[in-house]
Amino acid sequence: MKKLLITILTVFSFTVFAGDLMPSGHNWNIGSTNQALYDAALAEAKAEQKKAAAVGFEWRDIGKFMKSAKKAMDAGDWSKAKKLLDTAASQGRLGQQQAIDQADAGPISF
Amino acid sequence: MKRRLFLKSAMASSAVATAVGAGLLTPKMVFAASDAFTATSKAAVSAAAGASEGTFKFKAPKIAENGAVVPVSVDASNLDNVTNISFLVQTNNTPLAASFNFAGALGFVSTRIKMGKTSPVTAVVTSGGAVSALTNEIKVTVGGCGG
Amino acid sequence: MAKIKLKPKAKKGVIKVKAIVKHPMETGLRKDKKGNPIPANHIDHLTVTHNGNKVVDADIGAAVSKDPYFQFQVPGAKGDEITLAYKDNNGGTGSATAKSK
Amino acid sequence: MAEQDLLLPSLSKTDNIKERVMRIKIITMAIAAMLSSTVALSAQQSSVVQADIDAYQGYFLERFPNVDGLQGFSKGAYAMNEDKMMQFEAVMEMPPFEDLVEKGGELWEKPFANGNTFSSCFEEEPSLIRAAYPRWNSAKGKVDTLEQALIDCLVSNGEKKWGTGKGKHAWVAAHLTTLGEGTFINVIVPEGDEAALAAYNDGKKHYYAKRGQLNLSCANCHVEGAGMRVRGNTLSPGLGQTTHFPVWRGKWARKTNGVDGFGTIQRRYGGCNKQVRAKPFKRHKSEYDNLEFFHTAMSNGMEITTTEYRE
Repeated sequence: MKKLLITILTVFSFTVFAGDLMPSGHNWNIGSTNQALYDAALAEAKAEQKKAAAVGFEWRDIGKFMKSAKKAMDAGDWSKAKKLLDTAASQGRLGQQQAIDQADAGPISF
Repeated sequence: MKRRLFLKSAMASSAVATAVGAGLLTPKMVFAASDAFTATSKAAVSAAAGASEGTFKFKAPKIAENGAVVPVSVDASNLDNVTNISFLVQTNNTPLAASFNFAGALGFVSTRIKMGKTSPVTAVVTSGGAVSALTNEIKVTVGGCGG
Repeated sequence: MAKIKLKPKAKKGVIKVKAIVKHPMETGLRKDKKGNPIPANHIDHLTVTHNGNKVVDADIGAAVSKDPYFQFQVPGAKGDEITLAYKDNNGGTGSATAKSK
Repeated sequence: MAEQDLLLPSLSKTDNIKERVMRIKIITMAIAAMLSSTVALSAQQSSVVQADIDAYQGYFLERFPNVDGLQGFSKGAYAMNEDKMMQFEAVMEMPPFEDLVEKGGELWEKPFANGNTFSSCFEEEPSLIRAAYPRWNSAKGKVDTLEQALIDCLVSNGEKKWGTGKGKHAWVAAHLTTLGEGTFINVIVPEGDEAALAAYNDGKKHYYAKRGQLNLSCANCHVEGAGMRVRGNTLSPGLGQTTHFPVWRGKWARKTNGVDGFGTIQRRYGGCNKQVRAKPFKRHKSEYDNLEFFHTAMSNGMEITTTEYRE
């Protein structure tokens, strides 16, 4: 419930903020601006995912996050979509780091 | 609604009618077991209530790996003239899972039962006219890893 | 339709009778994906016969697992004939006979 | 309670343990010697790999003195918990998979459109096939697995490929595992073969590298964590995990309403990867093939026990 409220507030404040910067009557532009931001975030997440997969350390849910992000975006919830794509990208980076950390993995206990 | 409480109150038919009327139970659920089987179950429950502690072997898991297939077995070959072995899942509407009558077979049976949740399970053995019973609690968990 | 797997095996004067009856053992309490109740369909009676003599006669409830498994022990020897027969609550029946190994 | 005894071997047992480990090592070596003398042409085991095997097996034997020797580990978590063992034995009394193993046998015998059968693709007699894999194929420079060999056989005979991991593919493999009862696992990484050692090391790295969001390696759970409980389940020891695959899992059976619970070892690898929230790899590619190579080698000297039930 709290989360929802925050999301609504964020979206609301974003709208107000954007409205301030843009001449009135150009509010229809927000949608396509968000779409561009979404496309960029998705491309980044995909790139990180690919890099993680290339070293064999992709995490399980990255694909799921991207699917959910698309759903959120289709429903007009850019901020939720952004959060999901950021998580996807960050998990991609964590997987790559894991590959580096585990480069010398081997038995330690015996 | 606690099932055990329900079992007791179900003795009064009016309580069943009320439950059905209130939409708590569909008629199918109440009549899932045949009248004859329900009667056998009731008889087994009351027999178990007055039973002495069994000296036979009752094998059942403490924690069931799979509630859909819980192996239970009774080895009462130490007793003479075993005429019946029954299994009761105490928290079920109809506690009796199965009742095996013997005439010439040894006092042994192994089978698999299904359990939706943790329950005490009682094995009841009738030998030479005397009834004895053993109860084990079988825990049913919804599993994780394994393999 | 239902298949019975019956394996009697004699050892030291006792025949171990192991059997699995392929049967859905529907309790009548479950619902399908659409929320319609699945009608009860379970074995309610089972007998085991040894050389023509009924040695086990059982009342079976819906709480017995799907494809129920039973093991009994009957005094006897290799070559003895074991028959397992069942009836379900819808009147369906089945039986299998095997010579003890 | 018995389980705690297993986890915390009492100090007074230490001497016994050392003796036991020695004894078992001698037996293992004897078996290995026996095997290598029967297969006179097979290459000698890499000394590096043999040292790994000794250390791996020694660790388990020392830590779980109550498990019945090396062979006892093939029963997995069941060997560490009487309550679970009793349920395993009850299932195995008349296992739910007998019919599908039989079907696997029928598929094994059934001629392809060109009249050949599966056996035309294998040099070994059927009972020796299970233990012959996984093995190093020096000509191709890769690990051959039994499951891949079955698929290759279909293809080379002009048949349609089967899906991997389960279904018919697993039934035929289960048939061969059942026939293989009593044969011994004996994976050889030929001494001096750099490419074979590299494949082995690749599998070893997969085994010990932490992965996924949970940052856990195979070894974290099945070496250090063996016998411990996670979410109500006992973690099986890594030693002996390959003696009984394909397995029939209760969990997999429930997905098909009890019809087919079979899965191959590589299907299981995918499940393990997913459980630590890592993306599973494609079956029958180098990642899992090399893992299977390493993982199976760790159980060298253990008996194939027929296909079995697992939770």
